[in-house]
Amino acid sequence: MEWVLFVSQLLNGLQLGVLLFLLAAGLTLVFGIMDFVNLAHGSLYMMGAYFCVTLTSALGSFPLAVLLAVILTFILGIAVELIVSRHLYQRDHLDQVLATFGLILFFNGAVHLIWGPEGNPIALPDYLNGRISLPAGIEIPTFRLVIIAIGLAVAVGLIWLVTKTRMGMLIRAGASNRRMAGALGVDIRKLFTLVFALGAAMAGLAGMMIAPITEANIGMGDDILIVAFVVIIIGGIGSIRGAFIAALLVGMIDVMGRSYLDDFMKLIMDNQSAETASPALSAMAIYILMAGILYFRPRGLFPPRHR
Amino acid sequence: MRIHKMGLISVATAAIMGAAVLAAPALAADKVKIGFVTTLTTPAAVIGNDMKDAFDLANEHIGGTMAGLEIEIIYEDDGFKPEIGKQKTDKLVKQDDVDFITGYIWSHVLLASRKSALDAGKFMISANAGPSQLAGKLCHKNFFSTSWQNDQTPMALGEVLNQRGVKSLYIMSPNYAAGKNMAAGVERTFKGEIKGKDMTKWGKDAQLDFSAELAKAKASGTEAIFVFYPGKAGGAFIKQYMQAGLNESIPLYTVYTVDALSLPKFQKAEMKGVLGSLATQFWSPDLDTPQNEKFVSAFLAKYGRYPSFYAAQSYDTLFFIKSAVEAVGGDLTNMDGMRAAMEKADYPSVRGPYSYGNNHFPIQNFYLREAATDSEGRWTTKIVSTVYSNHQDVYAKECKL
Amino acid sequence: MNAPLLETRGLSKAFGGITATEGVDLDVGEGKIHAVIGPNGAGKTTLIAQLAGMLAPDSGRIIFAGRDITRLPTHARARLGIARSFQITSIFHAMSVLDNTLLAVQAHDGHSYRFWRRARRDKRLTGPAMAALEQVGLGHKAASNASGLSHGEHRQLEIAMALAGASKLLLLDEPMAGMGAEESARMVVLLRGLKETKSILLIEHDMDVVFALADRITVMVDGKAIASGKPEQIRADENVRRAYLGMEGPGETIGDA
Amino acid sequence: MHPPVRLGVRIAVLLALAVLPALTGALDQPFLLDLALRIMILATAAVSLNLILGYGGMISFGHAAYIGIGAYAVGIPAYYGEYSGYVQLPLAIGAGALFALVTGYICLRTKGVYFIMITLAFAQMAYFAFVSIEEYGGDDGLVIEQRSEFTGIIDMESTHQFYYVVLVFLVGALYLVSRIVNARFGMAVQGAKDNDQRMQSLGFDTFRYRLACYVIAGAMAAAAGWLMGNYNYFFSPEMMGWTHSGELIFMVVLGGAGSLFGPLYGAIVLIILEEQLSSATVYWPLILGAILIAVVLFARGGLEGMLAKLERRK
Repeated sequence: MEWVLFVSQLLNGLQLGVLLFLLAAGLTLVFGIMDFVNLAHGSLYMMGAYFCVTLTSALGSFPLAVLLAVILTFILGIAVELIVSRHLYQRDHLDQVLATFGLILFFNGAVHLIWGPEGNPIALPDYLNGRISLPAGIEIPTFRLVIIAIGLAVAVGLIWLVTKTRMGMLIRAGASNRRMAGALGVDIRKLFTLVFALGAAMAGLAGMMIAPITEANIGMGDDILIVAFVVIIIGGIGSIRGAFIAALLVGMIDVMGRSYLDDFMKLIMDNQSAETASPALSAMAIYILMAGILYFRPRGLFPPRHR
Repeated sequence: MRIHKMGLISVATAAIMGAAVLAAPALAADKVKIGFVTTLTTPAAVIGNDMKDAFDLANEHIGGTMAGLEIEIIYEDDGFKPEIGKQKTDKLVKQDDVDFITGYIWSHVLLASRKSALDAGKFMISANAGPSQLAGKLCHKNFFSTSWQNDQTPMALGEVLNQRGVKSLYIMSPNYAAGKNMAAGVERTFKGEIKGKDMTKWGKDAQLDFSAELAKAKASGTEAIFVFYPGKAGGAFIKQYMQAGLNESIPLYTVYTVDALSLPKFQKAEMKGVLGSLATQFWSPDLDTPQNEKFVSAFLAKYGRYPSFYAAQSYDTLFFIKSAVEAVGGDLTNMDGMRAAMEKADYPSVRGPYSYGNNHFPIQNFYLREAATDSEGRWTTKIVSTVYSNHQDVYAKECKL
Repeated sequence: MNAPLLETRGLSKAFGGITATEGVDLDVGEGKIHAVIGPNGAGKTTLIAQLAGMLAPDSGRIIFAGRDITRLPTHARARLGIARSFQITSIFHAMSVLDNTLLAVQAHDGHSYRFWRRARRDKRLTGPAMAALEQVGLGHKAASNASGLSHGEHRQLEIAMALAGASKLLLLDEPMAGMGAEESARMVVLLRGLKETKSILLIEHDMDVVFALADRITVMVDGKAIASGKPEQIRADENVRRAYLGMEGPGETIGDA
Repeated sequence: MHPPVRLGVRIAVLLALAVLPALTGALDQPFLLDLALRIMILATAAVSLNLILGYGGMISFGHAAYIGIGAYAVGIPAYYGEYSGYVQLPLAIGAGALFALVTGYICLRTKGVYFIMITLAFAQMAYFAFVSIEEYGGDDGLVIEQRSEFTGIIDMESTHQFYYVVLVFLVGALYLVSRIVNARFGMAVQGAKDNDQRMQSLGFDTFRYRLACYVIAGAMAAAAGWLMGNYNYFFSPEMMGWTHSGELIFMVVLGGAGSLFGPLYGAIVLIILEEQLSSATVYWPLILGAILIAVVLFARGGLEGMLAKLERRK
């Protein structure tokens, strides 16, 4: 029974991890290539979820809605890049932080205006709403398995794109040396727009994956954005591989902390203090992890070779 | 470029001028001014809007006057932040010079705002938040609650569990003061075994994915699950509880989680498993009092949805204020007279008659209610039984009033 | 002959599998100008970086004024009297020209935990700072913003900063890079004038400059010092001619390893 | 000759703040005083952030932690019945400095965005630590019944006296920063912002100067937190949240990072805008967001930068 729980928790950690990866991948690319701190990345995650809400109820089909919503978020990403982000690449990080915080406020206000303040649920079709029995009595909700599958598929696709294709070569070149990518004769502005929109679409997809579990909410992106930043910092800015490993690491630590920390703490202190200390400690866990990693590796686990 | 800059300068200047101009002096007292601080932005605005709608409805039912005085209501948004709540309270009591200040969903906003309102000599009436401090040591002659003290509802639920012969329980609650109060409340009265307890992250980046906790609860072999997840976390929790299939094996007991705000969403998402789940509350839309019938039917007619308990408390609050103002014939300077009237709770409350304890928190009934379908197929809650009659909170004895 | 001011013994540094410097022995005498030449990628800049303390050598020792400084951090070496100029101009762009040299003076005038007196009104700082600027011919630009200077003036400012620091050894990485002939000539005069008070380790591609200034020359190829000696010895050295001088004219570079 | 626009505005703003209590008394506008108090306290914290951010190039995304620490230094002694300002104020400053020393020692090993994130991490840790301490109210926080006592000297309960205490702290912070940045220490810190490698090769142990600067800013911000705790009669972990750290950064950048009075202007404009907009419409984030974006895109150098341009144009 104990290890059944453990395997369930591993799967839960994996699911959280791939979700974080979807969000962090775009963030780390935009950051690594354009040197652009995009606080509004979480807003794109939120917008993806809201697009999906509206489309699901309009079309009556969740998969179709996801497909269209991903495209819509991609287009929104292009728009944001052209109207705001593009003008900020040459600015220092402070200006970027300020402007993209403005974007967060703007999107939160816009969603409040359009969809109202209440959370919006997404109804899943029956075939996604059930559970799947794995061997040895492990049961997991179907939709969580779907998230894991989609997340891993996107991860594999992205790593293929970055390591095996010409576009990927340009992206990597851009991440390690911006001037060089320009020298390779690419239209760097188009590449930037494309990467930004790709990141937006992945963030939007992550929002669509979580909304059927938690509802689409105003500010849902702000909450998770900080965690996504933790992921890319741990992984090393600009590194897809780093983002993937760090996302799984953070997902696992978060889930395992919530599952086992209180039992562990009870071994070393009395029950009462353990009950108070462990929630705080598990909330702090990822920050402690990040501070610890940065202490020993000030540029994360997998920093790109040259900047 | 130049135009933009000039535009910015004028915006900034206008803002500064605006601060001075909008701060128009208060007029003489031919009005009753009521300040209402609640959350109108962020997802919690769902609660704030429900309260505001109910308060407006009450004003409509009263006819916009009390004791011949016109009612002026000023709503302010606390943005879910204690600091902003305090600032808005300062504005209401100092700039708008309101006579009563009410609203307050959140304990920390209420605690932060309390001194500003009370030091200015205003009546402060909480229409929701009921932190233990204000019921105990920090009780004040000019502070009243029209809701409840945090611990009462979960204590009633613990009692229900005992009555139903539940032997073991798994507790989940957010890791903040009210969440801890709720968990402590149910533990205080529940006599069986606590199989496990998870306090989950709350606040700005609250935890909304409960997969790990649900897996633990399932593995613990508990007979029942108790949760307190107000607002957006409630919907998320119930969904995952269903998706994990636990509704087929482990019954769910809740406080402040399955309510008029979340049920329509469950219905929209066709989560039938939530029907039949049990919760305790001081009030329910089907409670049989004349005032409640009038309130619920009018609310349904006007807004097309059932009112939540937040709405019920807010609706009550205006009638409560009216009883005080009429008792002194509209003489708003007669604080002592108004206070004496309020202490009697002599007004038609939607929950039926109740009384006030020394700490100005209600002594009232608590009911067990069940999520069910009404005659028109809408999901709502129905009363099953009375758990506590005239129950007083445990902190009243710490109050020196 | 006295013990040299700076000695290195067996200085080696590799990046991954690529050797940057390998077993370099170097002696810079007091009051001398010692030039290091070699093709691009020979490891000259890596050598300077190790001497200045920005890179830690994998093996070998660095001795300065009789003291082993191999493990000392950059700032500590600077305080002992090693000043460095950079191949790519490295100044404080957001500050005035005077502030740039003022910082160089401040670095050697005790600690900087002084929170109250205005540094720009402190004669102990402004005096030497102005003097250094006058010496390189930038006195009239003292109040200008450093980012507004011309390229040649930037190089002059670098030298002024090295001078202001009252250091014993200047590590100059291509001080003439990108300069016009006239500016170069002025710089040669300037550097020669410094010999009385400072020792200089000079990296330079312009062979005319090197042979005009240097007391000793070390030739580096592929991370190794293949020859070391007086200018006329180097000019006559067969190895050097084959590896470097003979193949292309002075001032040209070979390969890009 | 350029007209001294910036100097004029500085004097005007300080004068306005100095006479405000009399003005609000005459106009019967006591709420303006509350608004001004909040602005001045947050401006004091923003001025301290500007010292490390604007002058030192250290973008701290965890500065609100110090405000929280300062506020708890009022609240925790008060909880045990110790109301003396002679205990609380030094405790706030000391605790702020100590937290800055310990975290700064680790944070300053990193650079750029890594620094931003690690400062955030420590602030988050402080936040969750205080959430978990039930004794001091946990997430709900605690209220205090009276402000710090300076018996016989100042009556902090008097709004006017408290107002001038806050004003003195604000002006003191501005003066302190103006001295520090122009002294040798400030030169060293600004040099390290401009070109760290060059500073080291000149002989500066830049890590230590940065750390010292970080500690000074932490202590100043904790003093502002001490004021905030007194002003609110309330303290809670929420004061340490990252959105508040973000707000402080916006004040600095909006006003003009690295300019002495920028943080004050930023605080004035941001808080008044927020206050007015949020009373006017619940959709205020939409408008404020658009304004922030416009400021960054079209008004480089913040408000001080705009004033400087005005000065040159005339």
